[in-house]
Amino acid sequence: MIIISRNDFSVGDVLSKIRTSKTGAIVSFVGVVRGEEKGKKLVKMEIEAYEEMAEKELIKLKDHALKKFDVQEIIIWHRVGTLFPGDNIVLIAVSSAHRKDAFAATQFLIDELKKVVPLWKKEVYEDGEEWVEEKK
Amino acid sequence: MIIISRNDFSVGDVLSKIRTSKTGAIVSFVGVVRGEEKGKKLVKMEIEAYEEMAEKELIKLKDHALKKFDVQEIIIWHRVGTLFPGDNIVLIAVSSAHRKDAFAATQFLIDELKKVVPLWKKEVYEDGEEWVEEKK
Amino acid sequence: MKVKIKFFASYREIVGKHEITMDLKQGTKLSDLIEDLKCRYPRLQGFTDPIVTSVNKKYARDDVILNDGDEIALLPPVSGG
Amino acid sequence: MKVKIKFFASYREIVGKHEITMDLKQGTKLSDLIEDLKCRYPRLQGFTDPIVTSVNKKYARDDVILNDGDEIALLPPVSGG
Repeated sequence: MIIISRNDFSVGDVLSKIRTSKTGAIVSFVGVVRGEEKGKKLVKMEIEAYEEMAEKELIKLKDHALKKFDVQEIIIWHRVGTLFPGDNIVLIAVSSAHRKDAFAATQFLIDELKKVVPLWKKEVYEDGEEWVEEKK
Repeated sequence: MIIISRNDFSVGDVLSKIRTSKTGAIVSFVGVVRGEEKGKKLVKMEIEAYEEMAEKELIKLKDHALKKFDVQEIIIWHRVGTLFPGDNIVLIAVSSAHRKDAFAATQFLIDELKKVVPLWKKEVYEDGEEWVEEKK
Repeated sequence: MKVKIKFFASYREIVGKHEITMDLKQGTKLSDLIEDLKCRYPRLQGFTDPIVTSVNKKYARDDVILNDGDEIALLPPVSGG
Repeated sequence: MKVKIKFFASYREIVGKHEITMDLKQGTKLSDLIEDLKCRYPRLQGFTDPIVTSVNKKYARDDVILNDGDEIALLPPVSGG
């Protein structure tokens, strides 16, 4: 399941959806808006997406991970719009028979998402704003 | 927070407890009773603990992880008693500013838990039962 | 032929629009279009070089030849997650 | 002096009890007690060698000298998580 939405997710609900009869491990990653960046207090974050392309790229990523790792189900939920400190940004959840596969796939997915999916975060401070650039 | 209990956990509730104002990443691991082991259908699982010692060992583990990794909060919830396929066994959740630390700490905690905490799982099949031994 | 060009994030702010339409000669390469856009919107220059683009929602190479109805997008360095 | 001995999981099943109390001579080492238990419950032998134990809820070395009131536990290979 791939979702790009203004809406927040419930981690509990999402995790219940990726359980199969052979699931032994579920790993999840939640990205959260930090209240502080480089010592400055964050007012809010704006997330912009090229939605149709981001969805395609996320589906490609998911399919890649399903081939590369011995995992069962993958859910990626990325929020867009205006978020505030403490808000959820993204959820990646992976089920597998054995834990190593779910850990490896979850890390792969968030690393790749940050490199290839057309999503952009702008940090808004009291005294200015800035588009985030991932360190390469 | 360290909990050893017959009761199930709500992942959503637990994750909401480990958020701090500087949290940017939350990683969680859920261990689940597999419906099948080595091709045999599992009827149920019995989990036994040396509870007072397991609690001490889990607290030590948590303190060790808080020193070893740059993480903020850690929750470990391990269930005991009779569980059935699909039931949750254990939840480990870690918050951090940056994701690499939470991933590393979560993996460390589950790996160590399986080595040192006095907990035992018995798998019950239709035609017999077996105490689980972790591969070394 | 007509193409649609989308701008996102910092590029959208530079251009001041989310989307424009342009008339191009048959056989125009993506790289020609990008050069043209850099002339129109000089602040696109020197930002990230080369500018990453997509054609019809797929990452594209600069030497691709554009077709009527293509949807091109200029993509600043992504930062999701 | 009196000590309490707890058995868990497969050891509990072998012994048929979760806990026993034993009277020991002053100066008894943990290793002496373990040998004694292996005689009483031969199926404890050859299971895992050496048997992992705790004294007062901490993992213990075989050469530790026991004290009155100690709580010893015999711990099969753990398998939580």
